[in-house]
Amino acid sequence: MGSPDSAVLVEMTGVTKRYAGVTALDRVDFAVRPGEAVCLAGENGSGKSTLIKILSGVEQPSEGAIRIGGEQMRGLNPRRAASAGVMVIFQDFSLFPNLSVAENIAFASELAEHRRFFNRRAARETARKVLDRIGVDIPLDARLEQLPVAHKQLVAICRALACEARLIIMDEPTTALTEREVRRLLGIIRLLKDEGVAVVFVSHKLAEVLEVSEKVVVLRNGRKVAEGPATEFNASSLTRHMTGREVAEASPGPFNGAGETLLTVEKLDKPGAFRNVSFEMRRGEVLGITGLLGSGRTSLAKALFGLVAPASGRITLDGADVPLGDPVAAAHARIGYVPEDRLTEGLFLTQSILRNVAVGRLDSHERRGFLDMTGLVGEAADWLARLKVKTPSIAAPVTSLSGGNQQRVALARWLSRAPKLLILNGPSVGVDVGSKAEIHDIIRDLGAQGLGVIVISDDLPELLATCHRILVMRGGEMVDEIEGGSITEDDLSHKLAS
Amino acid sequence: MSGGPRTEAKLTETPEFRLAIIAVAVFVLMAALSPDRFLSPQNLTSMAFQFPEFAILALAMTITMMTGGIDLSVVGVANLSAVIAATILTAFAGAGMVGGAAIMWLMIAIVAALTVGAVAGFLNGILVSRFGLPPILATLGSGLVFTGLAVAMTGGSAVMGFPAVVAVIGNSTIFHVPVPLILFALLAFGLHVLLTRTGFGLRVTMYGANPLAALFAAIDVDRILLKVYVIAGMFSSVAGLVIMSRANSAKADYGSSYLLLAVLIAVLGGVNPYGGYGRVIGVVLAVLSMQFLSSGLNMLQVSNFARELIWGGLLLLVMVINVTNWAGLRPRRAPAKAG
Amino acid sequence: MTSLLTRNETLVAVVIVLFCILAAVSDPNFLTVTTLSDLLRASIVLGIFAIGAMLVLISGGIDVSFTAVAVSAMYMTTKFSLAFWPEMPWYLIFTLSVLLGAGLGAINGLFIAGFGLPTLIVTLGTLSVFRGFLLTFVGSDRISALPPDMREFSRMVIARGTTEGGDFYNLPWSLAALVVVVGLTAFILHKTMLGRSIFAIGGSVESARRIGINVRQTQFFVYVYVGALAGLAGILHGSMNRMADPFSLVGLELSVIAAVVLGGARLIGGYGTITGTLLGVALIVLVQNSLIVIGIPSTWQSVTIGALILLGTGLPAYQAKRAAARAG
Amino acid sequence: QDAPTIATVVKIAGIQWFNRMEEGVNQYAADTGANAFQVGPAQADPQQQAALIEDMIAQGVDALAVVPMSPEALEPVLGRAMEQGIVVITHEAASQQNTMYDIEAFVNEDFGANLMEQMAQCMGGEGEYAVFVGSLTSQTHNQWVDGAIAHQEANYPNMTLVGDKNETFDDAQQAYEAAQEVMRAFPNVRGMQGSASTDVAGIGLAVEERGMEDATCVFGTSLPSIAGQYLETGAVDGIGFWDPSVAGYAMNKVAQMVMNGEEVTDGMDLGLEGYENVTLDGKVIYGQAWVNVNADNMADYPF
Ligand SMILES: Nc1ncnc2c1ncn2[C@@H]1O[C@H](COP(=O)(O)OP(=O)(O)OP(=O)(O)O)[C@@H](O)[C@H]1O
Ligand SMILES: Nc1ncnc2c1ncn2[C@@H]1O[C@H](COP(=O)(O)OP(=O)(O)OP(=O)(O)O)[C@@H](O)[C@H]1O
Ligand SMILES: [Mg+2]
Ligand SMILES: [Mg+2]
Repeated sequence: MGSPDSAVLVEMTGVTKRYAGVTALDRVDFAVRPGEAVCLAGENGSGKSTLIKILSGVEQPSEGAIRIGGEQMRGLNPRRAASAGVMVIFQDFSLFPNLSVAENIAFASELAEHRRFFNRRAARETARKVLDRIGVDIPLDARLEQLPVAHKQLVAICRALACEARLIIMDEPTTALTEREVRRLLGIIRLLKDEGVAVVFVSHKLAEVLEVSEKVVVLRNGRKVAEGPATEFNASSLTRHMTGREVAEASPGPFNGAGETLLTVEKLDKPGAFRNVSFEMRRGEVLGITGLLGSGRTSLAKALFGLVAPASGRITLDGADVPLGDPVAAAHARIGYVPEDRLTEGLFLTQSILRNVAVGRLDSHERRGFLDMTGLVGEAADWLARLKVKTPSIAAPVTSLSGGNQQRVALARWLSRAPKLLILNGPSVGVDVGSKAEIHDIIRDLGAQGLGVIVISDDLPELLATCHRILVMRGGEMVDEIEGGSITEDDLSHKLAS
Repeated sequence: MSGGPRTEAKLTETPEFRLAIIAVAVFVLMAALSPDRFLSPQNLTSMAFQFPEFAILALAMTITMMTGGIDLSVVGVANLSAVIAATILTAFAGAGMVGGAAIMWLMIAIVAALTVGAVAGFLNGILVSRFGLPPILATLGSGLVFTGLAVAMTGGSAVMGFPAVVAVIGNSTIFHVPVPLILFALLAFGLHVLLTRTGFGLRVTMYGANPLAALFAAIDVDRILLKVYVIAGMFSSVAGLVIMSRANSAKADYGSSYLLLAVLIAVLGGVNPYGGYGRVIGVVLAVLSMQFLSSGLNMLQVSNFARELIWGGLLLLVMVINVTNWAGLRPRRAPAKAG
Repeated sequence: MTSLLTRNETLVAVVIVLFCILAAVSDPNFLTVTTLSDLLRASIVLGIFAIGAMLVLISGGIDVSFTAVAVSAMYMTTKFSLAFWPEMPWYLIFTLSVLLGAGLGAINGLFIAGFGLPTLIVTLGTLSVFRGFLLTFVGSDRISALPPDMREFSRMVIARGTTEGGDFYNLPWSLAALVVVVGLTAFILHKTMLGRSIFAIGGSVESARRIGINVRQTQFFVYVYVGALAGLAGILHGSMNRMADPFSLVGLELSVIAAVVLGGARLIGGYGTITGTLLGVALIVLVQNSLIVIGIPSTWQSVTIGALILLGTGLPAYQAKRAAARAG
Repeated sequence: QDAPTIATVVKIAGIQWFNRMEEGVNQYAADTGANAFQVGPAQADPQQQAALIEDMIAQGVDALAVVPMSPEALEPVLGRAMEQGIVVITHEAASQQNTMYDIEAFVNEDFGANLMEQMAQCMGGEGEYAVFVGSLTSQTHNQWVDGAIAHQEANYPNMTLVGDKNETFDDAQQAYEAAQEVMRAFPNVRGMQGSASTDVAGIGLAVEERGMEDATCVFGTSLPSIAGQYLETGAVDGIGFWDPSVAGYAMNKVAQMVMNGEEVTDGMDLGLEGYENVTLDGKVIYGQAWVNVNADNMADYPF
């Protein structure tokens, strides 16, 4: 560790990546030292994931050079990157649902050792060791698909550690986690830093970014626009660098509490998921529902939209009963649901943006089965414009959009149906600060227009910025009810964890 | 076609365009190899009589593939419908009957066949949507059941002795256009309109593209699937009626080679077997290419086994050409989610 | 999902037992070594096919061309031997057929791993191509004058005789082939990184690629291996029937896949066990060879088999669906 | 005048049986200078055969000699052929309406009875027997078997048929498995009669494996090239067939006669072995062209 150069673990110089028509990265320099935590920040589509893919050998740069441990890497591929100590935890974790926990953890390291034969006992041993190292306990023989998300993430981290990673890169590691698990993750990151492992991570949650990282690198449109020690940034300066403008987060206007009752939920019960849930909400109210992972929020939301059939209970909307367990009937009663997982549940990725919106409005543009195309296209285009979806063509597949814009497309589908009640599950998951603020604007606006909006989220600032009232779930039960204006973020997080 | 929500690129880059080139190329090649025989009106009419029966089965296959499914029972349904129609015709009408009564019984038989097709399709739909069977197994099993029922009803022999009017469906022409061709054209056009112009068609496409998202979009997934298989069943029974008329009889094993052919044609026609993409025009072009090839090769007295070889080769060739442009063709799997 | 998988296998086992009870009730002669040895023999070729089909399903693909591979390898080998070396020893004949099968499998592998084409379409195409090529250029005669050593092999038995009760039994050596294939495949799947990689790419191709599994190489191996198995099954079929029939085998592919799925493998990839697969084969073979015993008229046999496939796959599928609905 | 074009369309291309028929067709072409050739579909599917005939009509052949896969299915297309003045001759299709002459090597029921007679002799006129057909949908197979059963019922009261008609799908493996199952279900079965050419091969294998060559009597339609090895060991006791090359020759010859305006009459000699004294029944020409082959005379029939 004599010269400053050799202290650099990984270094990228002048890296450019071009996809057909898009320059995803434009002459970016980037370096990481051992034991350092670097945060990559930037709006959706600014090139963060691309940078990570290049570092880990998944993609080849169009121009530029990469050095790992001082050695120039040409034609880097995932296997070589791994043996050089660079491991990635992708946004989707890239684990194997059909394999056991032990195998998921040990697979990559055994591969890196060029093993030919597989030894179950050795794999368990490896897995046991790393799990112990970060002090967690997950059944080694469980099939991965049976684990909750937070455990999957831990498995992904363990896999990286098993490979004796010197640099662990995490792409949006906290999006699927609740507050408490984020805490634990950050704790683990500190632990790793102490052991000399470097960490690069991408996150849209600015507070946590600043909390653990030493260095922040901000990308915008594929260019590096800022770089410096974390202490030199605060949330608003970071936001300014990312978006190139000021983003002010408003708060929900006061809710006068008047208005007629829109929704009543009575004694809704689903063994194993939620128990005896009752609440009411009024027109124009934005209601937050929060809770830890597995607290039953998602099941409850799905039950409201008929995707989960409760064992007993009653849902009334505007005085009329909503049939339980029937999404078509729920949609007919004008309930809308924007799911938390855009890519698999929310959108038809290979289909056009237009179709993704239009599919919500087919019934009203159907005359004896035939579609009134002009009407349909006109209306969808109108909604896309109202939600400011940025796209060169609404005939382009929805995959061509950035995360924030994809979320708007999902929103547009349900808004075009003029719902009475809109349930948004994680409305800003994986959405950058700029877009997030705009989506929050939209939510507040919807409330003001007299819709009932339920926001399910564990992003506390988000709840505070949008909700008039927040319900807290724990272990499947409603345990608390908080008036939006009456609480600070710290208090809320205490209530959650208690 | 314009105005519809289209996601495809320029016309010249579509798989259908390449297929059109292939169809034309095959036609020109065959015409060049034996101009007087291949281009004779005789031969052209003959070809037009030949392909509709399996082309209709390919249409049935197409709509199920649009949902990411498959219907391996099409031939079974066709034969069962035909056997039931034929039983009605022989039992109540008989070979000698003419005039209005014969036409009436033909109508009754047609309705019965279509009903059989609808019921069989409904059964497939229930198995796939309610019971969650993989379509490939559901329809493989039900196909055996349908064929088996036809065997059991007839003891395996042919049912024959129809009124002469039955021949109209498969063997006659209207203004020199073969009736089976007209039937096929109507069904193809109908399916095209259904898929591109109706809410149902769009829902089918969307379901095929992402079944889970369809559920979350409050599409009545079970109903859609049910309808798709019912349509496939009814198309199959139309094919069964055409076969019955052309064979002047019905039997449990007619057209047994059409099953793989129908799959082959649909796939060659650019239908994504994992769902979400498929256009009737592509299927029509695939059918034409197949028929030109097949009749042309018969003309040249090329072994019929070679025809199989060439069909398979053509499929592979088209796929290799398409592969660079056909990114959407991936197994239906959540985009690498850990769960 | 472990519990569900075991349930799938147990379910098949239960159906098998029920069916046996039914058969034993309608014919007391059913429960004899004769039945057992006949059924074992009928499971050899189907079993080898099924193991191959299972491997492909685990890797996330589907192969419908293996019957054409089998029949081509078998027929070409026979023709070759008759033309150039009629005295060719049986083990060389078998080796040649396995190699030919592997070669044809490599063609599948080339299109699938090389060009990245969807497996169903490729194998549908090669099914026609292989069979068309065989019948056009190699020959279409049924050959019953096999090379003497092939006939000799079919006469080689592990055990053969009559029990004291007068029940005949016959265990041919070809059964050993199935045992070897099962052992080898189990070893590859569970004890080698290659085998685990097959499971991994079936679970998620993208993830596999990202941790540095050579997906193409793994896929290529799968199709070559399956081709080799098909070549083996084909030559066994030919030798056991003492006839090289170029029209046989093709048409079995979907039933084989049905048997594998019956045994718990999933069409989406990543799941499948050898035990389950063998149970699935056992059920299909049992049903196909016992309908006369049970007294089902031959006109109703196809209905019965179809209904059994629906039942056998329907029950677990329905259970899985219900379980998923319960979990929300 | 040009040489006439005569297309012989068979059930399926490539198998020995029709290869042998093609020899007859080619012989006819060589003998007369006619443009006679043979084609057949790649798969045993009546619809494919119909399509093939359509193509032949479109090509403008002068005569069609057809061995229908399924006679009923070909009525319309053969009708169209005749409307266009094409001469149509069929074989193995006594029920065919749209044909000018149908040539039968023999009366099917008689042929079946002939096989049964040999089997009954072999069994000493008593015991259980089973019958096999290629498919339940095959008319000729069913006629043979029905003729055999009728003959047994009339003449051998001590013999009993066990089980249904067993279906073998023209596949030796399936015939083998069916035979095994029959022997398990009916341990006392002594006679087995096959119909498809692969049937006796499968049955013979099952018999040989169980070492029951001498205890059983196996007869059926087949060719020496397929059943030969079992005839040698005695697992199969005898086979019957007719020579397809002669049938192919005869079809072409009769087609030419029709084109020449000649008539076929009862008792006529077609100048071909087995067809020296044909019976004319309506449009059906019956020969006496069956051949019974056993281990002793199989060398005379090298196909
Ligand atoms: N395979 C590809 N082909 C074409 N363009 C691509 C491809 N991958 C990424 N891009 C484009 O490159 C740009 C950068 O994408 P990248 O995924 O790196 O963004 P990101 O910063 O990770 O965004 P997010 O926060 O939404 O994850 C985007 O414009 C994207 O559309
Ligand atoms: N039918 C059931 N039987 C047993 N457990 C169930 C059942 N349905 C749900 N659960 C469990 O109940 C808990 C609540 O599930 P749910 O998905 O609603 O949690 P959540 O808090 O909404 O999750 P997220 O953080 O993803 O929003 C989870 O642990 C889930 O696994
Ligand atoms: Mg990203
Ligand atoms: Mg004998």
